[in-house]
Amino acid sequence: MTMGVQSSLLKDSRFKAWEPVLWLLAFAAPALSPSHALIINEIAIVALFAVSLDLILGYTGIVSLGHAAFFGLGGYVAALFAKLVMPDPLVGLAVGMLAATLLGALASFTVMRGSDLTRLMVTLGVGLILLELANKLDWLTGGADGLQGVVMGPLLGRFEFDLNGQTAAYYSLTVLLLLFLLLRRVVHSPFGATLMAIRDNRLRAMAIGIPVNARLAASYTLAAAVAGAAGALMTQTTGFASLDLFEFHRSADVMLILVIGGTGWLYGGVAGAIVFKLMQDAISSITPQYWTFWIGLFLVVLVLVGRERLLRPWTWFKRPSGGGKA
Amino acid sequence: MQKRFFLQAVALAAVSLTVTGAMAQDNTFKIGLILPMTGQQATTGRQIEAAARLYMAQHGDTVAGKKIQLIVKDDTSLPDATRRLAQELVVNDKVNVLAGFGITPSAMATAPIATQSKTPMVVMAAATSSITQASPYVVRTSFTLPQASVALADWAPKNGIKKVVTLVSDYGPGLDAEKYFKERLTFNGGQVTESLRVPLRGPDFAPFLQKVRDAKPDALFVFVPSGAGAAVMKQFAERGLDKAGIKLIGTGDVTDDDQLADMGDVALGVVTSHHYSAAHPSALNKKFVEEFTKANKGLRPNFMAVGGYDGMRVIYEALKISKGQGGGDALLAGMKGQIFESPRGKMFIDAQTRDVVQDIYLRKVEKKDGQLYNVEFDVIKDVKDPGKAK
Amino acid sequence: MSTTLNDAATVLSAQGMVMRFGGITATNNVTLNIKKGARHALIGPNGAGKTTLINLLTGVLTPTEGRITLEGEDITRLAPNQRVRRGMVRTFQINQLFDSLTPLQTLALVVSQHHGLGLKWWQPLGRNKQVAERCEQLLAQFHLTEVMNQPTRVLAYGKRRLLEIAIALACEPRVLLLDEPVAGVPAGEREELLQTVAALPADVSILLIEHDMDLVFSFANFMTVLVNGTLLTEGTPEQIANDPQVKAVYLGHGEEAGAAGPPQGANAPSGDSAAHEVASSGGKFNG
Amino acid sequence: MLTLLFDGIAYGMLLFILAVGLAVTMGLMNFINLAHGAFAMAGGYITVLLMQRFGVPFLVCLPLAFLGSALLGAVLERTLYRPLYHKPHLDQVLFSIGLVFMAVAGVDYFIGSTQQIIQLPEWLKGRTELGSDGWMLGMGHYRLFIVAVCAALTVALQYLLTRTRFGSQLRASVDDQRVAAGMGINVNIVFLSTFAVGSGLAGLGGALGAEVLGLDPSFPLKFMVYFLIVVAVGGTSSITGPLLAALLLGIADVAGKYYIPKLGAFIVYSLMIAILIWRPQGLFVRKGGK
Repeated sequence: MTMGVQSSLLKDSRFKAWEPVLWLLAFAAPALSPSHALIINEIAIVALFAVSLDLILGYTGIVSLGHAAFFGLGGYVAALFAKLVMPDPLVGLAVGMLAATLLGALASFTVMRGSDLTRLMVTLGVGLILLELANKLDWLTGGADGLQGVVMGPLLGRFEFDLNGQTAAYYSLTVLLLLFLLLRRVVHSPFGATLMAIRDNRLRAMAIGIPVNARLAASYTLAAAVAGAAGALMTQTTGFASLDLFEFHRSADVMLILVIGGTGWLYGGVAGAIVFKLMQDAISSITPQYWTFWIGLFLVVLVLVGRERLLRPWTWFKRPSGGGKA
Repeated sequence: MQKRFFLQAVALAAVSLTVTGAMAQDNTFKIGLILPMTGQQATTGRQIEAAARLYMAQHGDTVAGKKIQLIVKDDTSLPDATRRLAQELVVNDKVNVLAGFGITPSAMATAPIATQSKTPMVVMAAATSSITQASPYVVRTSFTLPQASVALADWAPKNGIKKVVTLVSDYGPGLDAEKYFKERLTFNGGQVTESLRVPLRGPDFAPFLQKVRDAKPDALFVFVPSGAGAAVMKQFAERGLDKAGIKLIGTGDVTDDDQLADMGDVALGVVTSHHYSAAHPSALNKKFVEEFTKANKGLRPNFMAVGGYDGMRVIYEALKISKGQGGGDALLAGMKGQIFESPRGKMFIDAQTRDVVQDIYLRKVEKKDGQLYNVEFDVIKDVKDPGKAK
Repeated sequence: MSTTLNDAATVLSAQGMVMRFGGITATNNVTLNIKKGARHALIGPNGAGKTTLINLLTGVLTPTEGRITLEGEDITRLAPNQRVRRGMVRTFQINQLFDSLTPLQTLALVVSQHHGLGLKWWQPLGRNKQVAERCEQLLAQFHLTEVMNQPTRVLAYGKRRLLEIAIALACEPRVLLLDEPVAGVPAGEREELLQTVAALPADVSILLIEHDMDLVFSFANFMTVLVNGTLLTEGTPEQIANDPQVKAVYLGHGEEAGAAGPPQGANAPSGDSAAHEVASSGGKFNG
Repeated sequence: MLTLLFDGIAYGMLLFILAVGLAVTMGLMNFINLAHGAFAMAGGYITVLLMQRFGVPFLVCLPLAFLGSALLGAVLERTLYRPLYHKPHLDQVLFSIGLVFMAVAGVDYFIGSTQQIIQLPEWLKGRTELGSDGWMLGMGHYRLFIVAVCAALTVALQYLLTRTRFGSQLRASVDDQRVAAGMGINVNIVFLSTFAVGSGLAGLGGALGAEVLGLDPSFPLKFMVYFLIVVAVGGTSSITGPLLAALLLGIADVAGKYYIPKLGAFIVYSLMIAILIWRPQGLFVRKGGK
């Protein structure tokens, strides 16, 4: 019966049948519909960003409105690296991630104390300060005009970043997949379990010997690294970096996206990114002026009706099934 | 449950992938107009789109046997969005021209696409001098801040304004304005005693204006993106800077026609330099203003609108010249060197710099039949963008 | 870290504990020594400051005055998790569980953490054989096997209570502090629960806080009586049972003992509830 | 010098009126209402429209702005907000952001995206100056007006909270809803009225602020951050907390811009972070408060 226990423990970490299907679909998409390579690229990047937020928000229970800080730093560093040092994307990616990791480690001390609101504001403040910093260092970052003259070299020395965005899409998708698998492994490991323990009940987590602050720092730093990767992908595939990488609304959007998809479930970030971006793209091409209204309406309905029931209309007029998994 | 939700999402994705597939017909000529239609720069987008549509209404939508199709996209003034949209327009919709571009970063981010795809890119708003250097395919029909500010720096000393404090928004155009105004003013024997930069999203001008008041210059030179102008002038008056004998001068953005009407008497007498005023006395402009206002429930066209209007003109004419043959380069060639009368007055596209050369007017805010207008009282002919000189 | 003057058999020793919340003194110069392998009970009327004392021992609170040593090492300023690593584990009067995890996951994570696997991120939870076996054993021991895959939040109170204890034992404590372990547990299961606890290896020292006198007397071999935050008396169950003072101040409150179980609703999933406990035990105190 | 202080206070007072509603709703209902700015915007537009389209005098508009947004708040509380009190915070955030988006686009659609400008009555336009240059105190009449109004409101609020029956009910509900309900307080009514008053104040703030802060559809998003700063630094357990926080923010902002304009927004944000790390529960919170 040990197998019983062990297998049901390992059940979660095992791959479900639909997962490979999904990824195959994702990787087929740019080829099947080349005209959407660009939006697919953007979705992949946003998804990665959202997934990184899920690690701290969904699994560790840290609310953050400043996640763009890492996104932006990773982006700027990668772009500057390409401009000033060498144009190789992968090295740039690594450097961008490294920078974000360091910042994350540093910033992790700010999220150890206080209520949700406090954390919300502190993280937000960190993001805004970096924004100001990038603005003031215009000799380096190009200030509010953005950083020009970023020319990326070919990927692996072979694939140029083409106008159709094929290379970009596959680049981003691959990085997304790799980091996703990494995080997937992390959250199903004992380490991941201790994070969830902290999320659920800090007091008890401490009472069973989990060094809470160290764990918080670890997960925050890891999330920062991944967010940095997303930022790096963004600037590398657009060949441009500007202040809005740090903007408050980036952090807000990514949180929306994550919550739409559902937190504490890495695929939530991916789902949210797909739904949100495609919806925005579709609606805003119909009504470029007022698309925000419809997005807003969607969010309101989503919450009022509840995530699950929204997808099962026949349940709308029965009793609420009590809240989304947020 | 989340699994189900997720599969739904994927399904949705698949669907919309197939739905929004763009197909290009041959005899259409597509203009991809990328503008900030939402967020803080929204007015820019509205004015330009309206003007573009007006031009098409006035001049028909068939040129050189081609049907003109306008594709408007909202970039929410996010550079990466601008770039992606441009890329999609080029790759998927096969647009012949990219146009619009509300803010400098957006234009800068998109320039490489224009170069890569050899698609002419008509900048109708963004006003930082360096944009036209970002790509050989950029053509500008708006203006550059050096143009406007230099003209003012020429006028000021002649009118007893020697000591000036500058107050600009802390971003590309602002810094341009500050730099060139200062240079020219010192060259003309004036002096800038202090240069203040206000954060783009700094809601309250009070402390800066207080600083100005304590500095007691002859005049305050202001550049802020249109919209913030009103606030500056009100607080300028409220703080009693006018009573303290300080003049308010600036580029035309401050007394933006779009809002001038609502600004009230605080705006009276403010001297600005700009390339366009809705009050420009010419038959063409009267017609333009009239029909624009009619078509947009009373909205008064501002310099953004005229930029869009002339941008369309440049595109139309270039299409005529190239007879719709030979892609982007032919079109670009057709755009270079165009000389014509715009609602703003005479203007032409410098063949070398691809930047606009135009008359810059000095205007004073006055009441004309009950409404406030920038009334032109002096003009400096054929101002090139000083930014290109160096 | 000097070893205490007390004889070596003392495992956990708290000297001159004082804890003040603003005006009120919840714990007033209490000294408590727990011998190796002791079955030590801490009793006293509601609001006597029992939970406060536990919170002091486990490091949820740091004492205003006093010194705590565990096996001779001064732990007065150590963080709770560090004390746990040194073998001192506690349970909570109000369940403190991981609501979104299943009992199995909960125990697996506790055991892994205890086996020093807490930082392992590359292999799945439960891949380690010993962990899985230990979990299975604990589940069986606490009758949680049939509900092991249900999220904790949906479990019946009795099961939640069992899990509360199971978590503590999963840490293989050398000193175990039980804060009203059977509070709210159906009468039938109480005995059994305590037997499981009592059946722990003889060298495990246990401090039990309990209202139910029958349980206490059947369980403890040494007792400390706390009243109004001060130590009233100590001794063997016999001595306590016959102590007139105790009868006077304590047995008056005896009736309410059984009803000490908190309602299920009171299960705050956040850390606040500890603060609540503290505040209440401090607050009731002068009221 | 003094002038700066004065401007800072005026600015802070304004922020306080705008944000206090948010503080109370967060403290009382534990509801993160990011749409708070939308109510402020509503007040602002009510005023602008009344003045521009119907020539209603400014002073009359202010109370109308209050009532208008209060009513709006009440309706929304009853219909949309109430069901969400027990939903997770993140859903609340999602929901209120959605409301903001709708409000922004809606205003844009019906009124347009241009900056709205208010024509103040003459007697509010002037400026009074006291003292000599070193210690000169220059007060714009309008800012003076703002300070006066806000001060009055603050006193009124304080009275409402500390002296009236409603106030005690409110405080009881903030401290512990269950107990309050047990004491026979109709928590729903308390919530409803509090929410309405909070929204109303925001609306009034929006009306007063349109002149100073500007008014366009992006208002709720632009100032959300400032509101949150006020609430986070001030704490949600009292109204004096947010008041002091707002004043601090206002003065720091103004002084910072005047003396070290180069540093821009650094001051405010760094200050906030420092404070929040030092006092995670907010600067002016009694120990053990929320």
